[in-house]
Amino acid sequence: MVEMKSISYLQAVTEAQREEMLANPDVVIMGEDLALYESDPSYLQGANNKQVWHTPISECGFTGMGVGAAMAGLRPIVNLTIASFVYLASDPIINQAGKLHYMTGGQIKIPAVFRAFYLHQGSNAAQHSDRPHPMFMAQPGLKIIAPSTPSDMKGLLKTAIRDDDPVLLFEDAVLWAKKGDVPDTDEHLIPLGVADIKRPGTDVTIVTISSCLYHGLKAAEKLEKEGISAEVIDPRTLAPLDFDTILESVAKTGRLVVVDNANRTLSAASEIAANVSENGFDSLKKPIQRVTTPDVHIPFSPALEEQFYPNADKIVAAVKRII
Amino acid sequence: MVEMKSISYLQAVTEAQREEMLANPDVVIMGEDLALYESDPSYLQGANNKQVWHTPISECGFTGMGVGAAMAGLRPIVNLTIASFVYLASDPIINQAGKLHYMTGGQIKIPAVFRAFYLHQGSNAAQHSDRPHPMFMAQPGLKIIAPSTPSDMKGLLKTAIRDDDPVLLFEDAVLWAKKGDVPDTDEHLIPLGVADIKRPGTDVTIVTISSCLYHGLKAAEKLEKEGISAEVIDPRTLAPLDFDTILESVAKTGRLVVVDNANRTLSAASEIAANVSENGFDSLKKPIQRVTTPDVHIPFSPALEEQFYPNADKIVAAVKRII
Amino acid sequence: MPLTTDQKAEAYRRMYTVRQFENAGVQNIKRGNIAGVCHSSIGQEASSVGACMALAPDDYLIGTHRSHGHLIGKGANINRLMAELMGKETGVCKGRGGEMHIADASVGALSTSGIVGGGIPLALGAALSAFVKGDGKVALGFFGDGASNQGVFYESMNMAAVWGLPMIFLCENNSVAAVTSAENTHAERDIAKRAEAHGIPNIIVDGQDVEAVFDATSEAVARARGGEGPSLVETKTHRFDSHAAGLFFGDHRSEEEMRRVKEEQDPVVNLRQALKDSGLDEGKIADIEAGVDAAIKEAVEFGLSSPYPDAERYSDYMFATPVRANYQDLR
Amino acid sequence: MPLTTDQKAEAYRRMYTVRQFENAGVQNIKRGNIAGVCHSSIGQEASSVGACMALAPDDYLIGTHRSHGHLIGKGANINRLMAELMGKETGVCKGRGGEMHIADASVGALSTSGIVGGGIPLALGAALSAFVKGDGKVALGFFGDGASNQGVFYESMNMAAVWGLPMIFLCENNSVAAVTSAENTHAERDIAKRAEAHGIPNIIVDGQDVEAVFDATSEAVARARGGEGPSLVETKTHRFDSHAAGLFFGDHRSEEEMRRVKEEQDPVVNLRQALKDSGLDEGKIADIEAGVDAAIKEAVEFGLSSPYPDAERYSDYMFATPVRANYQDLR
Ligand SMILES: Cc1ncc(C[n+]2csc(CCOP(=O)(O)OP(=O)(O)O)c2C)c(N)n1
Ligand SMILES: Cc1ncc(C[n+]2csc(CCOP(=O)(O)OP(=O)(O)O)c2C)c(N)n1
Ligand SMILES: [Mg+2]
Ligand SMILES: [Mg+2]
Repeated sequence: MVEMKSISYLQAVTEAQREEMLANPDVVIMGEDLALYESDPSYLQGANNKQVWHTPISECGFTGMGVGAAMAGLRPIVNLTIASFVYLASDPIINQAGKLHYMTGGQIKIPAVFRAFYLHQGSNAAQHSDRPHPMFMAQPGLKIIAPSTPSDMKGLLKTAIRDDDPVLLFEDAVLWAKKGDVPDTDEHLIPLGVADIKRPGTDVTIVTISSCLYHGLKAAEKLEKEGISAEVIDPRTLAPLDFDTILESVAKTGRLVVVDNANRTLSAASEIAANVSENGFDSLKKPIQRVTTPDVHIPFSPALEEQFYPNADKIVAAVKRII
Repeated sequence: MVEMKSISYLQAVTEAQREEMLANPDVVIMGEDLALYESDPSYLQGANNKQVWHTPISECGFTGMGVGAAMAGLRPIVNLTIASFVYLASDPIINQAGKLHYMTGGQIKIPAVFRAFYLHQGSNAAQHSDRPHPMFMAQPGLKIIAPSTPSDMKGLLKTAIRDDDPVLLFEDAVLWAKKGDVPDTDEHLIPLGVADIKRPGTDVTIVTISSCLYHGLKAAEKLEKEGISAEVIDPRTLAPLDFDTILESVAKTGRLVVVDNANRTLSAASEIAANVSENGFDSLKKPIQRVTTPDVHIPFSPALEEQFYPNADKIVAAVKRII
Repeated sequence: MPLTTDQKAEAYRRMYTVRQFENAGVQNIKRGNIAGVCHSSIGQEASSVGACMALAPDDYLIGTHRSHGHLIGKGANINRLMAELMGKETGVCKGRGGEMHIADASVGALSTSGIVGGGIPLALGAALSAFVKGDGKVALGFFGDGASNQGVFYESMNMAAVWGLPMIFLCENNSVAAVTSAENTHAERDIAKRAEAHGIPNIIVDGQDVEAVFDATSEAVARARGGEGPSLVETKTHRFDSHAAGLFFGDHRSEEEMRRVKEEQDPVVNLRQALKDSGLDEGKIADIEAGVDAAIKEAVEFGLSSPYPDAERYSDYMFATPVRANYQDLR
Repeated sequence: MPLTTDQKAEAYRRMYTVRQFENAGVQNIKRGNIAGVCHSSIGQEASSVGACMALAPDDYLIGTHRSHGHLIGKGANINRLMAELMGKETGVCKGRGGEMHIADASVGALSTSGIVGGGIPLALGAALSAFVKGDGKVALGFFGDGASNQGVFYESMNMAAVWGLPMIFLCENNSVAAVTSAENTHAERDIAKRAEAHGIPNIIVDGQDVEAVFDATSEAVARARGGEGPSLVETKTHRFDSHAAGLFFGDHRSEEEMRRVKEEQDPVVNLRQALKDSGLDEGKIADIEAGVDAAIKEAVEFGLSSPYPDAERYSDYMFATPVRANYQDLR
């Protein structure tokens, strides 16, 4: 059996990248200030390291370059750093990376990974705090992962790097220091598109996106004390979304709370709610509850920001509204 | 009483812009190949016309310019032409236009309109056929209109140009030649955020986005012949969305079909479904049905494309699934 | 380095093919055999073919919305190209891409961008790949004067220059973008100047002269292949027709002006004359033309007689490795 | 045109204010009175203040993530600025914007962009407004060497040049972007060169010399106000501290190098000396400093004693004209 070791979420990112780069010279990484976004950046160093490209501040250009490199046989990891900057790079991701396999009738593959992290929380204010995964979920042709644990991060990111389609990785910077057990092997791979039931339960289904998992688990503990058994599901992959696992759970519990740090309107929570209201309606005993941030920009002032995000109490309250 | 006159949908755009430009020298228009997107471009002509800016192909730059011009007292109409190009301009729209009123604590207003049209249908293929309104609905701070009739177009666009916040206008090029009656006055204004019940009914609510209205109306006619009374609602404004009118209708009918030309995942239809499943659950007798394009790129070949979009038959079928 | 007579004849064959392919495209738009529009490159054949002939077969090429000539110049199969314009399953992109979005990976033509300017950083990426793999390839990115106003053009030039990537920026400057004159959108009309700011070797050539284009591009290719980094070649050229057949856009250029340009600066006619002047006999030229005419006729027939894609296969090629098919819902 | 002694004294007052404001900011980060980080502009005071002093009070200014000095240079109220850094309701942006996103419309400082490069086209738009309205204003957009690699910079230069808009592109080139040296990201280190490609008048000046910056910017402003269109001014300057206090980013610049730069090229110290050399007596200088010190102390106290925004007012300012409030849902 494979040994386990405890590493942080950011370490999982670094290990996945480093291992895949060592294993395959076609894996290259590009972006600004790369060293800042690694648990240990030493593997990026070395002059003439053709696997590492420290780019100018040219998000649209270097993302397009990553797409072109993928078309020509490399496996680039394009680090867009803070997720609020993805809009600048959205054209090459959406119009080129996402579409070219289809538009070329399958001639061209785009095995690229686009990294971006949520920098919400901590007074980073509106131009640095977006959680824009929904806008990419709305775009066909993209795969999207949003892991919540070191193990999921490492396993999914390694799979993503080896995948022949464009994959977006949304990291939650809140989790960077979070530790967890990860199988101690270079072949720890988790398939895309498979949700994980992080805690089984019978009375209510709580689906959590990214770091919201921990609020969901805490809420489940609180609810347990009151005799309510919550099942906590982390989709892990946002595109394609594993609705089967969610619908199965709702078939059992009849109640659904979806938790997402995105703004409410057209959040991942919205899509899950829409899908279940369409395909799981007959199981539903009560209205679906979305727990999200409001449709308001993230304010700078800590006095205002604190209340914005989902937390265990809000989830408990949502569950109680439908129990 | 105000006389009516029959004009086309594109004429409504042109009239709204021309009237507002004549009435207010601060209203300026900017974009590429402007003359192509007017029913009669003559009003744009004249050397030294400081209200008209024929821009280079620099979507990000001239959109940012429009935002800055709005911050400094103009009321720009930024024509991004084909909606598939909005990604290039998404950073200034989302990070600047949408956020600066909030981020400056109300010091700065951004009275700008961003025009874009859907060029789906007619073999324009994946890089020219997007219907990307959902990605902007997911962004706080933006108002969005998507009118379906000449009257709604003129009234909403004029309101938008006079509005002190950034407004996105999504035109449906399929409707450009469509004629309809419009009040013959320079003061035809329709408030933002108010849905219109295009056809009253009692058995099922059909909410349609933009040109889908006409499919909805045709479906309603077909259904009527079978004794099913459909209420057809056009939200007209996508942000903020008038959920009150939709929820009221569903309270009456207990059944909801939402029709949107966007890709299914995180379409406007998804948000409406999510909201109703949350706030109108007790009225719902049957699962909500979304009728959308699939999560697939728009193919070039007419043989493939034809089947992609919502139409009356698909709506009728959706209604029958829940009647 | 002057072209040999054989090379010139080959250039003529390709240019004449482009010309007749475009003519056939426009004709089949009118006949309703092609859905959408046709962005003809008539007038620009010397620029497209001259640049492509400077490339090796497996060098990379990224094109634009006006790329029939680029792909033909690079050696793409015209049957499959024509079938693509007609939206057929036998099309080079299986009918999924269409007229504006062709690609033929078998000749290194990785993609053409319907998003103006969007292809430039893709070509840069292909150059990066060649550099990383050390496989000796170079990448050539075509773009127009209109596209040169997109920020990614500068971003790409800067990166190409910083890293010395084997990239050729090939600007086909026909002075017009859709219906807009470059006069109104370019502070400086010479795009080559913009390469200066990044220290990139650049040259302006007569885009109606295939030899001039070939020479300049060959030098750029040699620099790229020799590890000397990127270059920019600007071809001053003329688009003879309107923006696209099937649309009805006029532009600022007068009929008078266009008549003169077509008369004096037709690259196909002029090369034909040059071939004769250099001693190639009329019969050889006529043979080339007859061969091309037959090939075009065959291409049109191939396209017309090919089947459309099966409507049920609409979601094929969404992913190289599909995971689960949430998206398959047409109801 | 040399600055008068009075102007120099005023420049010193502003530069010393910037210095002490930044010091106070960093200190209050350490004390936990400011959430987030502080992008100090220490070392760049001559550049910021010299440029701003060339502007009229109602000219437009758009800043960057490092804009405390720009706003102070333009005359913003430092109490409200400091309160903004502290996230207080009395802040110039009511605590909503914060350290990186300040604005003071009352002095023409319309916004500062946390998106690197994003402010450049906004400044262009302000220049367009001045041009359309014919109100005689000009717009100045600050940006860094890092930002100069964003495509919108070029797009904006081209448009400014095509239309002759009254815009000053003010590049503060401190040779570093976050932790990345410009050496690795710029094919050509002189940003001014990039203006050439668009025919825009440009100049490189010593950014540690407030007079040089003021002169160059004044000329650019005169051109803009006189209808002669845009200019670019590049100030070669030095960021003394790390990217931002509160983060712990090192960069490539050695301690040794930074010690020397600070010793030889401190714009505040050097201007102080120049003032003395030009005959202003030590007492006058001390008075200025005492006045500033007191004002900074007051600003900090004002910030500390001000209330935080009322948590319930979190959605205020979402819209200038709110329509319906779907968004008010914190549950
Ligand atoms: C990003 C983007 N903006 C606008 C368009 C619409 N458009 C298509 S072709 C074209 C003109 C392009 O001009 P140029 O680059 O000079 O190429 P040419 O057509 O002359 O070959 C425009 C504006 C587009 N396809 N993509
Ligand atoms: C679009 C974007 N990309 C990246 C960043 C992260 N970032 C913030 S400041 C900075 C460096 C900017 O360098 P420069 O423009 O030279 O300004 P300086 O910090 O030197 O004043 C970077 C990369 C950002 N804020 N926005
Ligand atoms: Mg052109
Ligand atoms: Mg810098």
